[in-house]
Amino acid sequence: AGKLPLLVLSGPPASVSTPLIHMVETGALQAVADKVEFRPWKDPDQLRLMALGKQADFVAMPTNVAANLHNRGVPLRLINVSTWGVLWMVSRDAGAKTLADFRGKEIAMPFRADMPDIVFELLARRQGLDAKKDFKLRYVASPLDAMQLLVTRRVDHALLAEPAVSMALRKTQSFPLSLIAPDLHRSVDLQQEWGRLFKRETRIPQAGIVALGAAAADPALQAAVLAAYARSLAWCQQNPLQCGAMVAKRIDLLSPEAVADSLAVSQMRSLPTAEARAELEFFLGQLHAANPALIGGKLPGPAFYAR
Amino acid sequence: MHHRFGYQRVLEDIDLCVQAGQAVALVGPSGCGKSTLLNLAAGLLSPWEGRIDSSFGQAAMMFQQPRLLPWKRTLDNIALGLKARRTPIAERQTRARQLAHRMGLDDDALDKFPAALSGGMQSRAALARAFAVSPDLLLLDEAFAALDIGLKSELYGLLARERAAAGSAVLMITHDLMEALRLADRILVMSGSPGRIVAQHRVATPVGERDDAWVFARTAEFIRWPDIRAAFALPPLAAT
Amino acid sequence: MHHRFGYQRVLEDIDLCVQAGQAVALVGPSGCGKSTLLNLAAGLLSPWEGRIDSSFGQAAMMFQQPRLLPWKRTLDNIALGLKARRTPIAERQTRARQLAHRMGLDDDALDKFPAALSGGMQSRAALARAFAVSPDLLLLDEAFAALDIGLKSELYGLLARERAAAGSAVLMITHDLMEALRLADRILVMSGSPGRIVAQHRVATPVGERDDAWVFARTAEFIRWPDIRAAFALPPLAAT
Amino acid sequence: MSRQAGRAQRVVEALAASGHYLWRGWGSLASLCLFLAAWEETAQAFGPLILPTPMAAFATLGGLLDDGGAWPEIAVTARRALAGFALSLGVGSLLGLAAGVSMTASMMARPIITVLAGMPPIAWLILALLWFGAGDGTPVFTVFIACFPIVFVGAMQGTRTLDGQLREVAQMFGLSPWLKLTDVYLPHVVSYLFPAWIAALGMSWKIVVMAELLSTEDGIGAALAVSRSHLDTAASMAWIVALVGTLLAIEYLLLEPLKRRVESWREFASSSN
Amino acid sequence: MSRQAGRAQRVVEALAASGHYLWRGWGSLASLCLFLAAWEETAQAFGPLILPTPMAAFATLGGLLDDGGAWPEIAVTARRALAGFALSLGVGSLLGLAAGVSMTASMMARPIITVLAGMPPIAWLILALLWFGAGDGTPVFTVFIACFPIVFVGAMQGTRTLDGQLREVAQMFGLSPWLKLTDVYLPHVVSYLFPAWIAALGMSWKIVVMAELLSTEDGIGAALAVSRSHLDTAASMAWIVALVGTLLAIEYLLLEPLKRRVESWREFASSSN
Ligand SMILES: Nc1ncnc2c1ncn2[C@@H]1O[C@H](COP(=O)(O)OP(=O)(O)OP(=O)(O)O)[C@@H](O)[C@H]1O
Ligand SMILES: Nc1ncnc2c1ncn2[C@@H]1O[C@H](COP(=O)(O)OP(=O)(O)OP(=O)(O)O)[C@@H](O)[C@H]1O
Ligand SMILES: [Mg+2]
Ligand SMILES: [Mg+2]
Repeated sequence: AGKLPLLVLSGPPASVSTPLIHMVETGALQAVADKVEFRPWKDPDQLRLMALGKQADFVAMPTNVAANLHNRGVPLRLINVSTWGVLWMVSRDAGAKTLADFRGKEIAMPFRADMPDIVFELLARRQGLDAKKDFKLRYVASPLDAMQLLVTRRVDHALLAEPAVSMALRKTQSFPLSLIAPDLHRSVDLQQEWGRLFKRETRIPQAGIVALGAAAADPALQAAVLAAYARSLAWCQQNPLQCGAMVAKRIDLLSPEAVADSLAVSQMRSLPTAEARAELEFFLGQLHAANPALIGGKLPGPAFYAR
Repeated sequence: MHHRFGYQRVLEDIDLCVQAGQAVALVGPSGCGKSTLLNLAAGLLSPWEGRIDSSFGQAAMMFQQPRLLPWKRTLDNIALGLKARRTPIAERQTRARQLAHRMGLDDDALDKFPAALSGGMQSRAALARAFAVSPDLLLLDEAFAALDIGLKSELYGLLARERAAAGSAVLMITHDLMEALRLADRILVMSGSPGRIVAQHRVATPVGERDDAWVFARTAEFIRWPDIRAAFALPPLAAT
Repeated sequence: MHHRFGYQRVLEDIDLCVQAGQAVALVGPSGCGKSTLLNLAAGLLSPWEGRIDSSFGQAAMMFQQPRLLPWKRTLDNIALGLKARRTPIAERQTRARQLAHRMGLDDDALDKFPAALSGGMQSRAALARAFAVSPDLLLLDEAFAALDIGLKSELYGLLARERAAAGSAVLMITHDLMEALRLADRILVMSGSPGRIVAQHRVATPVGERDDAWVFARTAEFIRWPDIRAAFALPPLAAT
Repeated sequence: MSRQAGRAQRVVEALAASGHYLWRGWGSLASLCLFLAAWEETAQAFGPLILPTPMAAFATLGGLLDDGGAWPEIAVTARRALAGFALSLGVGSLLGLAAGVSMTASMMARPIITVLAGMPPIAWLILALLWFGAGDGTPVFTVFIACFPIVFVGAMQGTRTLDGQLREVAQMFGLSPWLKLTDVYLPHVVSYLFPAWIAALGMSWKIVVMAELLSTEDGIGAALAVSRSHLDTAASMAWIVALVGTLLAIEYLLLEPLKRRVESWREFASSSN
Repeated sequence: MSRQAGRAQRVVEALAASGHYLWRGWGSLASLCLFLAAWEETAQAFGPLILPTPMAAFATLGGLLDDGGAWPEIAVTARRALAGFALSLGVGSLLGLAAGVSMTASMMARPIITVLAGMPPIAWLILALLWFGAGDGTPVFTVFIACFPIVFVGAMQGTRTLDGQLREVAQMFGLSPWLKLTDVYLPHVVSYLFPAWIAALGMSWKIVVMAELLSTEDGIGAALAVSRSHLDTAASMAWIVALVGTLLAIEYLLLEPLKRRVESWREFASSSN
């Protein structure tokens, strides 16, 4: 195929978008398109519009959202899974080691009935706890509100995803090593719990890149993007601070240090869908069992996975 | 012609014709339907039964309450009808001002909002508003009731002159028999519930020749007529 | 006492005393400040200079415009003053209804909203509202101007009876000299710009003895006085 | 005419008015149908991912109502919205009346009202959460803060525009402050309050959903948040239909009859005299 | 009195009114100070993480203004809010007037208005984004939809309550529809429109921020989102102060003088006659 006049990448203000921004900044896709742009999406509405309006070619999104869109008839393909571990408990209590340690405590939880909530519920159930009864879950509208509650000491524990964890820790000067006693702690790693409880690898296929519209039917383009994404991710992991600065320039919502911190702790690894498929199907299966609406009512068929 | 509000009959069997240039006075007890009749004549109400034909061009009405627009200064209120006819602003203000002066409203009053005028000034302003458009048919609802004797006699003169100049027909309601006798060519007496015309009286003497003495004498005579006394619920006179 | 609106002097050197039970009539050209004086007497305005002493208990006023509350039916409007005095509802409605009947307002009219009344009915309702509280001081601003001769004479009688029964003092404004002569113990003549009292006239004949002939005769005489003619801007009489 | 006839006339008038009302009800229905048609049109044009058809939304709502899951959410939201609305209505009307009577009070109140009216709910949210916690308090407070200025300004303007002549009548006949309020001020002010109340009622309905979206776990707003994050547009629209339906019901069952009753004198007073 | 004197009197009246206005301006300032004091108090009680003190917020705002970064954002937001406000004001006033004149039109419009008033902005957002893209269009549309019902209802009620007697005067003297509008209806209706406009202005200011938060990259709303995500409460409050300050400026420089001008006849008409 010839060179595209415009290639639009998109992603939420989260870790998964970091390499995309680096790709745009460094012109990594010069070979396939004259102009490459990055457009962030902030809420489900904008995502719906992108899915419909062919406003973007490659969009980073949580895997369950991708499955959901696929099941609603949007022609798309998941080309990789890149985010394998961004969920942490953040706590004022340094001692907690497993979810069971939060029993009876109040936990701020962003996004009711969304993926983190369901993962939490799955993990709790696996260790014989009932998420609704054994914890006092306090649902809030966004990670931001959870952070705010944490920082203002209205709650002591929260379930957060990177880079919100790093933002919160930076804000309270709890990270990486503060001279004064740290206020908040990066507590239980949900990925570890996942591995331990389900007897699998300690990672969760949480987010990836989706090819939309014409790009969904263009394996060559997908391969090019996939390769560039992997290279950019590697560079970012080696140069977290520079990468952080690049990201913060594009997404005001994030600060460079938080992005850097986040890169250091998150499990980011770009695995083509074919390699991630088994784990992904298991994960989506678990979500489906817990709440089918989360992935649009059914497990996605083979057309969902890029070859 | 008949009319009613809701299910209350207000007017019954009214047959009334005002000729061009003629002045007709309508007298009758309070609440008998005079204002309703005037509203019908003005086209503000449409009759319940019967019809109204009018060959008059412009009609103007002075309502029983002054009904000045409270947000317009008096001068602009008087000039309202002229504004509606697209008279240029300078001209309509001059005309309104002259007319108002002749009615004893000074510039100070013309510059006030209606709420700051005295009752008599308000009714003069309303009268001036009706005069200002030089109508073919002038409908007056108790136009002079709120005025003192001095002003009344002045305005009687003004009305006579305007009528003579423009040849307007006048249909006026009044409670003052003397006023009716002084100004009208024809006097209609109404009685109430439902309102109907019970008596007619033509005044043959030309307006110019009706002086005070004449008016006093005719009024005294008029008020002794049995049908008038009945219409106004006055006690019958002891037989002489 | 003086008064002004803004920088316009309206009243100057007014010195007026109304005794209990006395009826004072105020006549004068339109716009001379009569209503303003009444408002001052009622305490609705406070004088610019000077003061007002009142030893009357309850005062009631009938304004120049009817000023009925448009959202109350006529009966409730008439009973307003009684309601303010916490008269029980049944009693105040009965009293208001009786009073209204005596003024020629039937139940049908009492059940209407004021906007559906004729002009004369509105002013009767306003008058009834003032009468209803049996005031010690009754302030009437052209109370009878919108009424026909039949009703007028009836209401004159009603006023006389009420006054006799309650011993109320009355301060009334009128443009009708006959009315003033018929009803008042004292007549004050005002002239305008700024308003001042230019003449006083005591009527010695008891109210009961003033019949039509007496009133006609005195009015004709009254209107020939030079100071009255001057106050009303009537042309001076040809010297006789 | 006799007293009976007077009463008969009132009945006739009332019947005529109701007949009129019902007849015009068709007009309202017709316009709602037009609205639905426009919705259908748009939905057809954009597809179900953007906007589901009215049929789909109503069907989903029917399902939600049938399985009983929707009623408690609707009840919770309506309770909060009505509480906030009633509060703003009471406080706003009273303070507005007071401010309308005194020029100084109105000048003092105005900038505060502007600040309240223009302050985005987000600015309050954290304080509200602190003060009222996660229960009903926060949405009720948010609704109150949003509706209060509207009601207040209406009441103030209504009070200020009362005809000075009627105020004098009240003074002349020695009406007590309470009587002045109920017999003179209120009948005039309601004609200003009604548009304010209508606006505030709509406002309370939409603000309660925003507040629930942001702060709580139950109610239509929370349900809407979930269905949004699941990209379930049919359910989202179903919830919105439930919300707007409740609002329409409240308005036409509560506010409109009240309005017609209180303002009936205008109907009978409208023809010429 | 001569015409000059009349003019002199008008000048005197106007001066007196302005003097009054300025004097009462102190009342407004005083109440703003009271508000600031309450804020200070709350801030002291909760600490800067929850609510920074007014001083801190103003200092931050000063910094933002000094380095020039704030002006464009404020301008963008004000532009959008004013555009939406002006649109809703024009369309709402006109349609409201039209609906007030015809009873049928008003019955047809009412339910649609209720639906518009009660529909949460979130329901519109996706359509707005679709129709208008990510530029000014979406916030302007959102503001319009939120403010329109308020203005509409006010205009409609104002038109409906015009005294039938004055309508007859207009008919009698043959006023053209345009003259009827400008000389009879509008002067009465503005007294209903003003509270609606004030409410709508406040509304537009707060809605524009919500819309920007969700849909755009610039403007105060977007800046607020950034400072919130950095948990920078001082900056958040600084932006809110900037927002509310602009609103106050617009209201007191634009709407209030207009209102005083248009309603001046009430002042002079208030004393007894
Ligand atoms: N809008 C209305 N609705 C119902 N009835 C009305 C309306 N206007 C007038 N009426 C009734 O019609 C009758 C006649 O009223 P109208 O105003 O014509 O009397 P009028 O002869 O002018 O009396 P007045 O001399 O007192 O002004 C009255 O009984 C009045 O109550
Ligand atoms: N509220 C007011 N503001 C300014 N001027 C006023 C006000 N009320 C009355 N005036 C002026 O005061 C003067 C006297 O008015 P007032 O109403 O007392 O006259 P009046 O004697 O009752 O006249 P009429 O017989 O016409 O009712 C008039 O020139 C009038 O314009
Ligand atoms: Mg009449
Ligand atoms: Mg007077």
